[in-house]
Amino acid sequence: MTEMRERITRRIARELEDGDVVNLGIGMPTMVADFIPDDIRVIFQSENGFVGMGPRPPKGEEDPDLVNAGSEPVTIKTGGAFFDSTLSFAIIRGGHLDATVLGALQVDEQGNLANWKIPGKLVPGMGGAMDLTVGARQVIVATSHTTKKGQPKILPECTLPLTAKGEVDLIVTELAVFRVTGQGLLLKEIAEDTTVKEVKEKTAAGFSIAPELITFA
Amino acid sequence: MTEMRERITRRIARELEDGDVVNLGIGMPTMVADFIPDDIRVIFQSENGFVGMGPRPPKGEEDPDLVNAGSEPVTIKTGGAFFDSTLSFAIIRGGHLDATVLGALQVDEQGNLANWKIPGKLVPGMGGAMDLTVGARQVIVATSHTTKKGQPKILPECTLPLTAKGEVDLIVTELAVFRVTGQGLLLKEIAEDTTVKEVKEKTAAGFSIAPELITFA
Amino acid sequence: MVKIVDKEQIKQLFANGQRLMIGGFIECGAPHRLIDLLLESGVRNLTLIGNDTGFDDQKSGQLVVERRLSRVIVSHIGTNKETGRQMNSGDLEVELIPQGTLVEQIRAGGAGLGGVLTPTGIGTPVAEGSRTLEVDGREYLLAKPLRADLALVKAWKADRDGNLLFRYAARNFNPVIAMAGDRVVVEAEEIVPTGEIDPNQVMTPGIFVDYILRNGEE
Amino acid sequence: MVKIVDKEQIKQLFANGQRLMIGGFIECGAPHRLIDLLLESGVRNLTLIGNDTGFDDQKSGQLVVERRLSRVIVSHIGTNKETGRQMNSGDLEVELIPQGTLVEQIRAGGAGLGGVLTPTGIGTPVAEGSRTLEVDGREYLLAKPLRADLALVKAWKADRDGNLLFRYAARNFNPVIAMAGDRVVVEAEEIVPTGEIDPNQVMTPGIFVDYILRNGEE
Repeated sequence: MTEMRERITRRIARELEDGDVVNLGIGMPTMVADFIPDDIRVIFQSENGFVGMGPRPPKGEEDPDLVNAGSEPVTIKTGGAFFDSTLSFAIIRGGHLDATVLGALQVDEQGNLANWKIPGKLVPGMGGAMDLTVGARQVIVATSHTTKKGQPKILPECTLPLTAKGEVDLIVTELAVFRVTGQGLLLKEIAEDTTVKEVKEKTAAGFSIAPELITFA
Repeated sequence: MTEMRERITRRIARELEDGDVVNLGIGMPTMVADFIPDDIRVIFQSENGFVGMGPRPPKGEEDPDLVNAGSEPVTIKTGGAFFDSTLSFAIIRGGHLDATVLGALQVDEQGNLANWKIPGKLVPGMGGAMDLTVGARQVIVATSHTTKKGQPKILPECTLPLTAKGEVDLIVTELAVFRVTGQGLLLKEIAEDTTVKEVKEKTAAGFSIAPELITFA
Repeated sequence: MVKIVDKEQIKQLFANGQRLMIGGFIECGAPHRLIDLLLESGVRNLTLIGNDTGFDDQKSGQLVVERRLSRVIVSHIGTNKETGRQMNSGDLEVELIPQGTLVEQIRAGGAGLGGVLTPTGIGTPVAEGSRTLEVDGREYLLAKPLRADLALVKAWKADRDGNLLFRYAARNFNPVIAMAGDRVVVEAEEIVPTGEIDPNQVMTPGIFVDYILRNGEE
Repeated sequence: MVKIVDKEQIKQLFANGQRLMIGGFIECGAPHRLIDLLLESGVRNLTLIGNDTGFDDQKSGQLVVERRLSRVIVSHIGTNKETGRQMNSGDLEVELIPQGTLVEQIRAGGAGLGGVLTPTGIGTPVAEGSRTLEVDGREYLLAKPLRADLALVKAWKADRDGNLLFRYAARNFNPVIAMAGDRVVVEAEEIVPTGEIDPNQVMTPGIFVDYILRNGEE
């Protein structure tokens, strides 16, 4: 499990470029920050009100006023800045984020995302996710390829209530990297320990395959 | 002239209460601040971005970054605060001002105000005046009773382009104090050196007269 | 004019059926002492407007756990299991709004706007029942202003004129709800003499604030 | 990522026909050194979005006096006689907008909103030709978002990461236009090392800023 999450977030980290301003969703996406190479600088935004988010502080140095949107203790880097929620969402919705990384319950070949509600079961609420998907220049979905029960999460069409319509740009799982194009999904990379056949079996959505299919570890 | 302006603004100062937050328009209205009694505290807002505006500093102590909306050097009182134009107009339009005092080209018996444009002649622009009239709880007009040529400025209906429709609450001139009511103007006070007859002659709008007509100096 | 008042005076501000805005983001920056007084006061049937309903084992969450709320207008309830239970049993009405839309609705309420147009939520269930408008070829949802009877704000420092500073991520919704309450009540970690806060650095001007809870009684 | 650049690099950002937002309120807080470079660069046919057109005998006003503008979107032109003259002669298109509406339009442009509804101007000539909406029984004007190719900002202090502080009333439109330009150019009285500005006190986060004019060349 940890290995899967590490593989996904390590791969996503490679999408980010020097100078990018990025919001990482709660849960697995936060791990992306651990894999940014030392020679580039990525500025992390936290929707509860700051840019320049740094890693968890050493034990005993946590500050209750300095937490990320998932209530985990974090730090502020030199050059960071705090602000209120109106400015935080002006940044998010206003196109000032280069990318956001979000988890998924379902994602589909039109770039739709569902991650905030399972009717009758789980209704955590959308928090900032709908604004992030609408506002960020690039929306990257970090998700296990299938549910715990082995059901595909990448579908021809989401059946759960949507978080965003047609906003997803890239889907990264432990098995594959898909780009969402106007013509559906394009399989760009597969994991070193899988095959196109396995990816096809575990993906409910149709997809085309890039001429030069790359392998990732 | 100075005497007239002093009388008008001195009278308006008496409308303001301890704790009020007030915006004074450019020109004559700024003089209101000079007549606030020492035993009450009125907080002046300046739409270019602060509350707690104080009087003009002594010569040589002017600071180009500390001016009112009319570009005159002012000071900041202890307890004041600076902010940007979005917050300044959130204060103004959002009902956080107890009163605003504005000049007039024309004002009428429906509480309409015209003070930003004489078509073909003078088009300074409305600046913050339209927001002030819509947002402040009480809109007080400070104006000479007639134009320099002796024409009435208080009319049955404004003929110049409006700044605000039906927002004026009180009109104070060197001759009279009118309250704007749902039934037109009510003459509440007259200056000690005038008569109701003179006020009638110099006012184009109709008005009723308060049962207890007060005199002001 | 700001009044610095004691606990009993704060409690007298509360009443059954009120509409409350409460600052904070999942407990961070929430006015825990004011919430304590709210709980002690025994008022019920409240509407809460804020980011979330806190943690069920921490202070803000107790408003739900102790069943003081009949309606919540929030962006997230996932950290308080009791909110979901009361929603499912029909005891609590839950209106979920995207966080960026919610904060703009509160700002609009405080800034005298009739609403804002947001692209957020178009094509999702959030758009159902909402008024939509097309502006220059793009579709937007109309988000209407929100106001409250009382806004409960947590500040880091307050001066005696009500000028406020917030600290780190504890700022969040606090400055915006301070604009949108008919009465605005503040608890501050520290109350300092007026003049101690640089007027350039004030985050919420004192003109928004009505009451500050006196410190040092606990 | 913020770049600290020299005058010549700034001048290369300017082009004929651009749409510019310029901070300041009748010269106070206006980026006078950037305006000098704009004048030196010789560009023309510009659209100016800002509070006003300055004083005709001071720096901001020279953009009008030297006939660099073909259109202005402002709240006030009364302090620059030349603006009125060029308007009357048909050489300059002047769009007058209430100040509070103008600043919300710029904010909407920077914050990804499709516009805001404002009561300001209802019943006045401002409402003519504007889209109006009724919300809960009250009538509002739709104010659409404004953006610009370049925003020219005057800060008091900037750190090398572009975090900005403003001083006194020189703040005015500067923070909001810093959100609404495709590229944001800053002149600062002082450029300080990153870390010198308290992250709690930053007024404009550096992520909005693209270029800072290097100091000390004059």
